[in-house]
Parts: sequence; C-alpha cells; structure tokens
Amino acid sequence: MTTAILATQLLALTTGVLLVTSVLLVWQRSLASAVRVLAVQGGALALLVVAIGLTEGDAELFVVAVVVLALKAIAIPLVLARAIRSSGVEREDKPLLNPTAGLVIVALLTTLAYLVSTPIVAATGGTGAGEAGPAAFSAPVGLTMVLVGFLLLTTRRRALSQVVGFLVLDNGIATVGFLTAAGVPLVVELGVSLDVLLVALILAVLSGRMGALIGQDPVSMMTELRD
Amino acid sequence: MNAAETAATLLVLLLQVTVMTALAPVVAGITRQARARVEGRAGAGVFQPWRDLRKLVTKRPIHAAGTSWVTRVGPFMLLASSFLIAALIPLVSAAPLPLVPDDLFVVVSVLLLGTVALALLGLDAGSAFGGMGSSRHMMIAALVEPTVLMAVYALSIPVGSSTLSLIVANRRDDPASIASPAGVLGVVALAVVVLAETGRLPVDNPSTHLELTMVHEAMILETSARDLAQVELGSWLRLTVLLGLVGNLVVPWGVATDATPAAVAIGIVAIVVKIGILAAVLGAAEVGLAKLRLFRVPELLAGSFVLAFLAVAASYLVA
Amino acid sequence: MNGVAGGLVAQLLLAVLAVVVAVTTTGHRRNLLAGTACAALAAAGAVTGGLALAGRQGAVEVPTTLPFSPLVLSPDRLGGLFILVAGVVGVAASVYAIGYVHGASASRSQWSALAVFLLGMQLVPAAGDAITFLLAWELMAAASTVLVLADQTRSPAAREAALWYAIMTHLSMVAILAGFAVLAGQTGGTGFRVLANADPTSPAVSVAFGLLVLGFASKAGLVPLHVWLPRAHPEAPSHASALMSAVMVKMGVYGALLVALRLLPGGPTWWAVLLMGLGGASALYGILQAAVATDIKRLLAYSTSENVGLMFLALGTALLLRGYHVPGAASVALISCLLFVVNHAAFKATLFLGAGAILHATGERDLDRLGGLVHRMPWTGASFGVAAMGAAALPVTGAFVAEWALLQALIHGVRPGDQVVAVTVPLALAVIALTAGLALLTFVKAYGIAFLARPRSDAAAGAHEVPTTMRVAMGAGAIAVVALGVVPGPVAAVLARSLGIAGAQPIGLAGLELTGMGALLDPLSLTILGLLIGAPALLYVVVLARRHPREVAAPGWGCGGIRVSPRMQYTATSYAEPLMRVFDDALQPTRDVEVTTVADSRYMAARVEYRQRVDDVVEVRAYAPLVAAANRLADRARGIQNGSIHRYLAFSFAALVVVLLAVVR
Amino acid sequence: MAALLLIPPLAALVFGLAAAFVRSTAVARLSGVSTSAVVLAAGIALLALGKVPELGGGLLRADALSAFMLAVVGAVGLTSTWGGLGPRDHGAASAPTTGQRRYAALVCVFLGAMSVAVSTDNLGVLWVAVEATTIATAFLVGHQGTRRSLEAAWKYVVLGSVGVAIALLGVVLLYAASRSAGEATLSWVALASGELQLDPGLTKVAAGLAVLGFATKAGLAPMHSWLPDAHSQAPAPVSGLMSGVLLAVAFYAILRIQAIADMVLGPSLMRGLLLTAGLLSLAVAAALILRQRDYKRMLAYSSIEHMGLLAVGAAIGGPFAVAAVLLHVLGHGLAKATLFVVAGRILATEGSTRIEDVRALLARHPRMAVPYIAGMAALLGFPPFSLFFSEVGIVMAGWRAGLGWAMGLTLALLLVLFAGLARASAAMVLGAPVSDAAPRHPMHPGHGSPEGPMTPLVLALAVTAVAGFLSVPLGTVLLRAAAVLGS
Repeated sequence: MTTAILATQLLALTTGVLLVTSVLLVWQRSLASAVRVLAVQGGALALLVVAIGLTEGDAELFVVAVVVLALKAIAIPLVLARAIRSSGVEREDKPLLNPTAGLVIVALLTTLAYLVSTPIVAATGGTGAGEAGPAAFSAPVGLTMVLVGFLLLTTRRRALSQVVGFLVLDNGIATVGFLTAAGVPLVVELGVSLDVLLVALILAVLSGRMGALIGQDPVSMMTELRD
Repeated sequence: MNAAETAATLLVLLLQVTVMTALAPVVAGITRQARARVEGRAGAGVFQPWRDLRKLVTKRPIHAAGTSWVTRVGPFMLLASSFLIAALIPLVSAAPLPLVPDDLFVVVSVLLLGTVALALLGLDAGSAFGGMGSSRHMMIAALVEPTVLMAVYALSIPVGSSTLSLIVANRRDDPASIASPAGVLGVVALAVVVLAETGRLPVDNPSTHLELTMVHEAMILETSARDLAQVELGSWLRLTVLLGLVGNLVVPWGVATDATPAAVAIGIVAIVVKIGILAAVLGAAEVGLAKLRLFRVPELLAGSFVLAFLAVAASYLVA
Repeated sequence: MNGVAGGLVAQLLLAVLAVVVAVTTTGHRRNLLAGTACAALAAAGAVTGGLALAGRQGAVEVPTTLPFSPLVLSPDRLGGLFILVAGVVGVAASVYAIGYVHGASASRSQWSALAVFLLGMQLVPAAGDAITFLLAWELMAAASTVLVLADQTRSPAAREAALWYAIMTHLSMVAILAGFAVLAGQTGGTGFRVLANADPTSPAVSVAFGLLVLGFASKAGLVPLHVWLPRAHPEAPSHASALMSAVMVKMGVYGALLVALRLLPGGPTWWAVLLMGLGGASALYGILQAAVATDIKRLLAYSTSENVGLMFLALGTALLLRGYHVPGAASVALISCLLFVVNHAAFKATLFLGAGAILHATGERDLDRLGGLVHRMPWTGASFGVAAMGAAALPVTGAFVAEWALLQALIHGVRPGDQVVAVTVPLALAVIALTAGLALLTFVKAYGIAFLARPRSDAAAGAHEVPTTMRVAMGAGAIAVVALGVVPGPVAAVLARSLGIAGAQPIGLAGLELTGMGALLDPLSLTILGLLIGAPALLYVVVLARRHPREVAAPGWGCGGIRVSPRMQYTATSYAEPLMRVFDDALQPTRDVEVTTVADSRYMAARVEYRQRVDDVVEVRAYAPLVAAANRLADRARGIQNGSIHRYLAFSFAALVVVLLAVVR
Repeated sequence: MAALLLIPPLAALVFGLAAAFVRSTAVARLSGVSTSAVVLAAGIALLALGKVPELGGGLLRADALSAFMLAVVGAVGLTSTWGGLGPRDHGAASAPTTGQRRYAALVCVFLGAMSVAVSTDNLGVLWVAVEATTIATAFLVGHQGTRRSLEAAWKYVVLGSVGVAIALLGVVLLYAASRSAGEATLSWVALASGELQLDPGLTKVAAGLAVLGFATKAGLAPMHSWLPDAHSQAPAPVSGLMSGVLLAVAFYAILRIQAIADMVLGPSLMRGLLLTAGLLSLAVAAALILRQRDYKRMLAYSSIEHMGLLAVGAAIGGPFAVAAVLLHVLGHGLAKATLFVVAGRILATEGSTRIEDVRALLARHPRMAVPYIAGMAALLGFPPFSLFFSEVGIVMAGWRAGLGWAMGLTLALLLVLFAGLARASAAMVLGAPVSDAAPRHPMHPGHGSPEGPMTPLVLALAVTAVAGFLSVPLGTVLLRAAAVLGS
C-alpha cells in the first residue's frame, strides 16, 4: 500500500523532472550545464524505472534501473563532458532558433504530444499500475521529450548539442517504453542501451575529429556535400 | 465483252490516238494563229508547227557534254506518255478497253510520268537554266496535284466512280449535273489545272525568249532536232487531249458509245470541232493575259483548289 | 513442334550463333561469317513469317519468374506478314552489310547488335501477349540504339542522335506498357486473347487506346513524335537505317493494327479521326521537310515519316468507314494500308541502301556536293532510280497501286449528309494529293541532283561502283519494287487474306480488282497498251537515229558564256528554293547573306555568301522549351540537397509531425 | 538444421575477429568475401530446406522471406566485396595497416548485423540489428578520413540514428499494444498472426512511427537526405553493400511492419504512407538526377528511385506485387553493387567523381565501360535483365489494384529518370579519347585500384539476366516469401 503511494509519488516527481529538464535544455545555452541537466534527466529516468518496478513488483526492472543509471546518468554525460573540454566549445551561441521562440514551439509540441497520446493512453491505461494508473497517463511526457529532442537536433549548431538532442530523444523513447509497457524485454533493453552508448561514442569521436579538421562550429560549416 | 468487240475498241483507240497526234500541231498552230490575228498580225498559218516538226526530224541532234540516258530516252518517254493519255481519255469514243479502264487517277499518274521525264531532261544537261526550269516545273506540278485530284474527286462523286467514260456518259444522260454547282466548279478547277499543266499563260509563257522567265522552254534549251520534235509533239498532244477532255466534260454530246463507223465518224468530227474552238478561244484569251510572277502562281492554284474543294462540299450537300 | 514453332526456335538459335560468330571472329572474316549468319537468321524469319502468313499455327512458350501467364510466341497471319517483311529486308540488309561495313561499323558490338536487332524485329509481330511484345520491343530498341552509335567516337551528332532516339523510344515503351497495363487491369490478363475482352466503349479503354497510339506513333515516327527519326537514320550505318526505316517503324504500324483490329475493334469515331489526323499531319510535314532537305539520308528519313503517315491515314479511314458501315471501302482502305507497308519496305530499303552506296563511294551525304553519279555508278543509279519512282508513287510501281487503292476507298466511302465523313474524307484526299505532288518533286530532286548533271565536288567526280554484295542487295530491292507494282492482284489478295477480309482479287494479267466498287487496275495491260501505241513512234525514232547519229557539243547554253562551271548548276538547295518560298511560314528557314565588298568601293562585292538552314519547327518550338524547362526545374530542385544537416533534419521532423497528425486522425 | 541460423552471425563474428587481430593481408582481404559466401550459402540452404527453423524463442527464425533476404545479402555482399578486391600486389605485401584491418572487420560486422536483422522473429532484435548496421557503417563511410567523408559520416549517423530511434518508439508502442492485449511480445509471428486483439488506435500510431523510422534507413524521401552523401563518400564496396542490401534490409523491416498493420487496420494506412513516400522518392530522384554532376551521387539517387519503386510496389500489395518487389530487390541489389564497384574503379583511374571529368570510357577503358553499360541497362529495365520483369509486374499489378493514377505518375517519373541517367551515362561512356589520357585530378589515397576481378561482375549481371526466366526455383521461392507476408 505504502509502496503504491510511494510509487505514484515517485512517478509524478520523476515525470515532472523529465519534462522540466527537457524544457531547460531548450532554454539552456552553455554546453557544460546542458550536459549536467542531461545527467539529471538520466537519473530521473532511472528513478522512474524504480517507481515502475515498485508498482509492477518486477525485480528485473531494478536491474534495468541500474543499467539506465550507469549509462544515462553517468557514462554518457562523462563522455560528453570530456568531448566538450577537448573541443573547447562551451557555448551554443546564435542557435537557429532564439530561446523564446524555442520555448513557444516546445509548448506547441507538448500539446501535439498530448494529442497523439490519447490512443496510447486509451489502450494502455488499464495496465499502467494496477488501476488506470498514473503511469500511462504520463506517457505524453515521453512523447514530448522525443519531440523536444528532435527540435534540439534541428535547431542546434554545435555538434555536441546535437548529440544532447539525440540523447533527449532517446530518453523520451525509453520513458514512453517504461510508462506504457514497463520497458521492453531485458535482452532488447540491453541491446538498445549498448547501441545508444555506441552511437553516443561515435558521435563524440566524430565531432572531435571534425573539430580538429574543420574547426569551430563544424556542423553548419558542413555543406561541402551538396548538389 | 468478246474478242471481236475488244479488237474493235482497240482499233477505235488507235484511230483516236492517230487523229489526236495529227491534230496536236494544228492545235498549237490554231492558238498561235488566233493570237496573231487578235494582235493584228498575219500569222504563220495553222500548219506552221507541222512544218517545224518536219524540219526538226531531218536535223542532226546535238547534246551537251556529260549528259546521260535521260537525254536520249526522256523525250520519247514524254511522247509515249502523251500517246497513252490520248488513248485512255474518252475523246472520240467512250467505250473503254476491258482491262484498261480510263480511270482518271491512272490518267493523272501517266501525265505525271511525262512531267517527270521532262523535269529530268531539264536537269540532265547540267546547265543553270535547265535546273531552274525543272525546279519551277516540279513546284507547279506538285501544287497542281491536289487540285487535279480534288477536281477528279468532285467529278467522280455523282457517278460513284473515277472512270472517265462513265463520268462523261453520266453527264450526257443527265445534263442537269453539268450545270450543277459541283459540276461547274469541278470543270472550272480542271480547266485552270490544264492551263498550268500544259504551261500556258498565265502560268508560263510559251512564246518567251527571256531565259529567266522560262519554265517549259528552259528545260528544253539543250534538246535539239528529233529530241526537240518529240518533246514539242508530246507537249502539244497533252494540250490537245486535255482540251478535248474539258470539251467532252462541258459538252458531252457526240462522243461515240460503240464502234460503228458512223458513230466513230461523228465522234471524230465532234471532238475536232470542240478542240478547235477551245484552242482558238485559248489563243485569243491569252492576248489579254500577262504571265504571273512565279510566286503568285501558288495563289492561282490555291484558288482553283478552293473551287474544287467547294465542288466536293457541294456534291456532298446535294448528292 | 511444327513449322512455325520450329522457325521461331531456329531464329533464337541463329541469333545466338550470329552473336557468337561476331564476337569470336575478326577482320574481314567476321564480316563474311557474321553477315551470313545474320542473313540466315533473317531468312529463318522470312520462312516463319511465310508459314504464319499461310495460316499455319504454332507457338513457343517461355516461362517467367513472376506469375505472369508464360511468354507466348504465336504469330497470326497479320504478324506473319510483318515477320516476312522483316525477314526479307533483313536478308538484303545483311548481305549488303557484308560489303558495306568497315571500321567502326564492322566491330563486334555492331554485328552482334545487328543480330539482336533482327531477332527483336522478327519477334515483335510473333508475340502472343503483352509482356512478350514489350520484351521483343525493348530488344529491338536497345539493339538499334547500339547501331545508331556505330560512329560515336568520331561523330558527336551520332551521340546526340542516339540520346534522342533512346529517350523517344523509351517514351514509346512506357506509353505502350501503360496502355497494356490499363487493358490488363480491365480484363485481368496479359494475353492478347484476354486483352481483346476489354469493352472499347468504356473511358478507361479509351485512355488505353490513347496511350498505345502515343507509344506506337512515337516508334513509327509520326509528327510530332518524329524528332528522333531525322537524327537517327542519317547517323546509323546505311544497312541499319534501311532496317530501321523499312521495318522497325513498321512495327509501330503493326502495333496500331494490332490494337485497332485485334484488341479493340469497334471503338468510338474519334479514334479513327485521331489516327487520320496524326497520319495526315505527318504525311504533309514529313514530305515538306523531305522536299527541302539536302542531306540525302535526312531526306529519306523524313519521307519515311510521310509514308508512315499515309499508312495511319489509311488505317484511320478504314476505321472511320467501318464505323459508318461501309465495309467494302473500309476493307480497301485496310488493304491499301498494308500495300503501303509492303511497298514502302521495298523502296525505302533500296533507297537507303543506295544512299549507303553513295556514302561508300563518295563519303558524301550532302546532295549539294553530288552529281553525275549515273555514269560512275550505273548499278546504284539504276536501283536508286527505280526505287525513287516507287517513292514518288509513279506507275508501274507498287506504291502507285497502294495510293490508287486508298483514293478509290475514299471515293467509294462517300456517305452523303454525314458531317464527319464530309469533312474528313475531302481533307484526307487533299492531304494525299499534296503529299503525292511533293513526293514527286522530292524524288526527282533526289535522283536528278545526285545522279544526273555534272559532279559538284571532286568526291563525286572520283566515285566508284560498289562491291558485288551491295549491288546484289540493291538490285533485288529494285526488282521487288517493280514486281510488287506489276502483279498487284495476287499481292493484294494475300494481304486481304492476312486480315481475313474480302475486297481485293486478281484480274486479267495479275491485275487488281477492288470487288464491290467496280474499280480495276492492271499495270501489265496498261504497259502493253502503252508499248503497242508507242511502238510506231519508237520505230520511227530508231530509224532517225540510224540516219542522223548524235554528236556531242560544248557545254550547254550559258547565255553566250563559254565556260560554264559545275558550280553554276542548280543544287538541291536551289532546286527546292521556290517551294521553300511558298511554304516559308510552315518551314521557317533561317537565312543569312554575307556580302564582303572590295576595299575601295562598297558597291563592288568581292564575294557574296548565302547560308540557309531549315530546322525542324516542331523540335524548335515544342521540344527545346520542354527540355529547357525541365533543366531549370532540376536546377532549382538542387535546393533540396543544399548540404545543411539542419534542413535535412527539418525534413525528417516535418515528416514525423505529419505522420503523427495523420495517425491520430 | 536450426544451427543453420547461427552460421551467418557466427561466421561474421569469427572472420571479423580474425580480420581485426590476425596481422595477415590475406585474411584482411578475404574475410569479407568469405563471410558473404557463407551467408549466401546459408540462405540458399535454408531456401532449399524449405522449413522454418527457430532458435532461442524466436530470437533467430528464418521463414522463406528471411531466407530469401539472407541469400540476397550474401549474393550482393559477395559481388561488392569480391569485386572490391584490388589486385594482390596492390596493397603492401607486408602486414595490413590498422585502417585496413578495422575496415575488413567492420565489413564483417556489417554483414553479420544485416543477416541477423533479416533472420530474427523479434522486432526488438531486428531494431537492434538495424541500428548496429548504422554503427558498423559509420566508420566505413568515414573511412577516408577526409573532411568530406567525415561530413558524410556525421550526417549519416545523426539522421540515421534519429530515424531508427523513431522506429524504436514504434516498436516499443507495438510492445505496449501487445501487452495491453494480454500477452506482452515482440514476436512478429505472434503480432502478425491476428490472434492478439491489438488496439487499432495504438497500433496505428506504432506502425506509423515504425515505418517512418525504418523508411529513413531505407532511404525513402523525405528522410533520404543522408543517402547521397554517405553512398558517394563510402569506399566502393561499402557503397555497393549499403545501396544494394542495407536499404533493402530496412525495407524488409517495413514489409514486416506492414503485415502487422494490415492485419489489424486493413491496408489503407500503409498504402497511403508507402505510396506517398514512394512517389515522393521517385520525384526527388528524378529532379536531382536530371542535372546530376557526380556519378556516385547519381547512383545513390538511382537507389532512392528504386526504393521508391519498391515502396509503390509494397503499397499495391498482393502476392503478385510483393513477388515483383522481391525480385526487384534481388535485381537491383546485384546491378547496383556491380555499378558501384565499377564506379570505384573509374574513380581510381580518373581521380574524380565529377561526370564531366570522365570521358570516352568505352574507347579508353572498355573493361570498365562494358560492365558499366550492362549494369546501367539492367538498372534502366532493359530485358533480359530481371528488373524489366519486376517493373512491368509492379505496373501491371498497380493498375489491376486500381492505382492507375499512381502508376501513370510512376511511369512518367521513370521516363524522366531514364532521360537523366541515359544523358549522364552517354556523357561518360561515349566519345573520342582526348589527347591527355592522364587523370585531371591527383589520385586520392584509398580509392582502391582501377584493376579488379571481372568474374564477380559477370556473375552478378548473368544472374540478373537469367533471374527473370526462372519460374522454378526462383518463382516458387518468391511466391512462398510473399505468402509469408500473408498477402
């Protein structure tokens, strides 16, 4: 009983944090702090998994939680931080979208997310946590994160802030997964996590090389390949 | 149609050809004489062309270097084609041979054989004027073609056949069709075409001596003696025969329908008279005409084409 | 396995053999062996066609991976006729090629392409279903493209021509595929027997008809889809252009016949009018361009588009009259269509082979630089002359018979009071007439300028007669031209049987009688009559000739000028000049006169230079703008791919949002 | 029997490790070839056996469709890797450099990932494998290490991973749907069987997202943007593999998703999405090929074109169309691989990928020009190559399915594409050899060698040529594979 209440509290808390962090990232300009925010988001995600584990009473999920924590809250942020330091770029100056407009768009995207989630919630609502639990109802948060991540990717000039965007997007997907289906089978989960890690690594490496080869602000300089 | 009749028809045809051949130079003479008289000259008499021919055949042909078989054979081709037309068209008698009906399309195509022979003759000598005449000649021929066929078409619709003898017979049996708009327009168009085909004014001036205005004359500049004689006779024969055709279309009476001597005799007289009158009229009329600029000729032909087309349209509406 | 099937298989095997021979042998031996193999392949085709024309049935089936109905080769009588034509011309062309090819045109690829080309042309009319038809069609297209490219290393024109040709022929393929697909969609099958179940009155089928006509018209070189023809024919080696012009474009006609008679009989009237319009336009435009052309092969190419136009005109007339229940006249129109097909194959093949001989002997295609060849190339001159008579539809060639039959059909197809007929038939007649007249001028020019008069260039002056194989091929062609004209009766009877219709039967000395309209034409009797009448005069002329032999004089009359140089002669350009002026608006030639005066007086011209070029109006007015527009569009489209990853991401993002909205609805 | 399923991934693993750690030129050269050969053999064996082996609860499972795709992967892989081998003396006879070894190893991993992707029943695993191909190819694209190749790699990874991530979202939602339907599973068999009562609304969202994601990897417009860059910058064999099969593998995923969606929702949704994407791809390809200046990019766009055609075919649906689509996958894979290999050799001789720098190939380098022409003819759908049949089949099926307007549009675009490809190819192949036969541009490093074995090219083209006439065994296989998709 108490665990159930605890779980619902935790759910509410974590989903809130996830949403806020995403919005922060849109507003945020300093890369370093962006990575910190990202780490926080990873932690929140891990907590979310724990919460769902409690509601589901499913031990496997705690393992997953550990994995998520290790990966999204620690490993990847570290990689990114190192990359930032080596690249020497610490601010996302003049993004393609000024923060205000960005935030407005975020609002729009959120509404879109809620719109889209209606069938999801309707279908999975029964299975979130016993009764029509809060889990499924907060599925829109995950979708919002996906869309926000995409927005970041599309509007950021810095290679690394694009990586951040990608990771937010990925977190969003994970969130949706956990909220609607208590996560995918462990095998798949591990594979996915591995892939994400590798992609993050590759992107970090590539951005490093590009920084070395092309210099500051490589992403928007990269228009050699064109028709 | 049994063998005897076929033989008789054949005889009549040969007679017709002979008569026309004899008549052809005279027709040329008549036109010149009529012209001379209208212009107030005495004229050389209607038999002068015959005398010219007789003189030509006794001469020795000379031809330019580098000429080919065309120069040798061409004149005869022209003459032969004229002979054939003279045989095909119902002038004296309207009784065709069983296997060689006087189909107007065939007649036209044989006519074209002669035209081509003449054009090649003009090109063969390799002189500037020959080519010029040939080119103009062919252009006119090309533009005449539609009018001819359209006129033929107009004439054949009421009969439902392009066989001349039937057309003539039909017009004789039903004089109304002569005066019918289709009939009139068709004949007029045909008449214009005949002028163009035979190189008369206003399309071509047969009596010019200025090379640059020549069409027919330019092509035969290089021919001489018997070659010239053949060409001239051939052209005159054409004129004669076509005049005869027009005559028979306008006044289809007197044409023999069978091979009896009497009918044939009447036929001969009738046709000679018709052609004679037409020739005289033609000669007299040419006095009042000036040669058109070469590039006005298409307009004339277009005009006659329109007439023929109207004739067709009319025949659709009335028939 | 009966005769037809055996013949089909034999063709496949011989084609393989020919390719193998062409690839393995070298040098002059290759020409001999490969040429023989190709001739054998074509002969096999001719035999197969003959059997099929005689009514023998036979089929070869080939499996396919996809669950189509298996590919069927089973020629009917009509198909047999076209196979026969293809085979006969193929034999002539192959024999000719043995002596003709040299250098680039004697390469492995060229000989192999020739074999495949022959095979393709002989398989198209044998196809029993849409897929097979398209397959053979594409073989034909690909191989002929290779043939056009024979001289590609040296002539940029050949490359350009091949590109135009490839694109236009692919257009035809695409259109035909679409048309068949529509029919297949209607009937649920690809076999011709199944496709024939489509209901001609439904709009979908009308669409199919339009597409198919588009495809076949572009292959047949009808205006305005003819643009490839005057480019490809001159550039291809002459035996190839002979095949393309005499046979390949006929496949377009075959397709039209297939659609109009076998697949979709009894369509609405406007189908007929469409065909007549296309045909008439091509006939006029083609012959006009031919009349003013100076490149002899270009001239022949345009005249091809004229003749095909006449064929479509005849077909359209037949459909129209059939629609108005004038079966007799309709059959005659159809027969005249096939007469055109056969005769055009004969004379156009001969003409192209002749042009090739001229090219071979002088290296010139430009009439303005030829002349006097009749003395140096008597064989070529004779064959070309006879074929030219055929092209001008003069008696006693077969083309004249075809034209005569068509005119008869028009006369007897009169239905008083009906507007459509009252408008179309006279127009058709006028078109045919003008075409005939211009054709006369065109071929008098072609023969007269090239073979008569005095040589206009050293190349022409130094010409030599061509090897035996070439002469044999041309001679055979010339004989065919006359033979078809002298015995039109049996020929027409066979053609009528190939269509399963009455309306023509032999009469008199192999003459042709159009039953049911009391019209008959017996060229042989006509000739005899002519000789009979001409005999006395001839006799007299001969007597005169013995009495006064000819003597050669100095050059011809030059207004008293003594030295008359060959450059004073009329050229092809000047020969067509009056016509050019008459049709100035239709042809829109570009002329420029350049006068350079002597230094001290601007009234005394040192030299005057006159240049005149006739571009294809259709190409300039219709195609050039199209191509330009497409290029502009493509250049603008580059913006899609401007290299900015943000733009790319934006595309994906937009797609995501759109899909989300789509799935939520 | 079921062990057959393990062979391809294991082979990839073994040869990959060998290539990575054994310092031998021979191993580095032949690892890719051997892997492809094994995959091909396994695929054919599975087809021949005709059963449906399963392993690890559907982690690995090969029905006829999977087996066919496995065979295609093997065949195209063989063509690309074997054709990509330079002459033996070319690479230094000493131990291969790190770069060479990494390259060889990654190729093996790439092949392995693809074979796993096509031979699993678990959508999750399928996703992981597809993403793995991205990871493997990222470095292969960036192999040259030049600025351009880095740029291409970056765009490829970012756009590719994002797209595939969206696909993951779709898969996850499908899982959710199955869970709410009572039995949480990612097994395609279970999902497509129709026994689970999947919620239509949710399935709709899930399928839409999944298709969108995999379409990115399949190079369908408007998510195609990464493709021309990646294909033009990757070394020739890799371009051949990516263009020939990677796209097809992603498309295979779409086919699987489509089967599920059609089962739950009926064909309308997928038909709409695929038709839009397909026609859009054809249009984009047509627009950008018409004035293309770079022949590798031209080939890449032609891949987009053919993917579009496949999408249209899939949209039509039905056994006939699907069979045609699969045949097209085979034909396009082989022809395109051949062309990319040839393109690599051309690049090595001319030192430039600009069309205007390549002239008179036929006269100067017939050994490159002839296979190029043949491959291009196959790509343009000339008989006897099988693409002729598959294109005709798709068009016919489309009209029968009442999609005449789409087919008309498709054919029109195909005509434009023909014009563009023909123009460019003619410019490269034809003409007279210019006086200076030397390449106008300095040779870049690592462009491979102008020489190379002809056998794989000849084999590939020969297979493409006869593939249209094999009602047995190929025809039956195609029908079996189509039957798997329940159509």
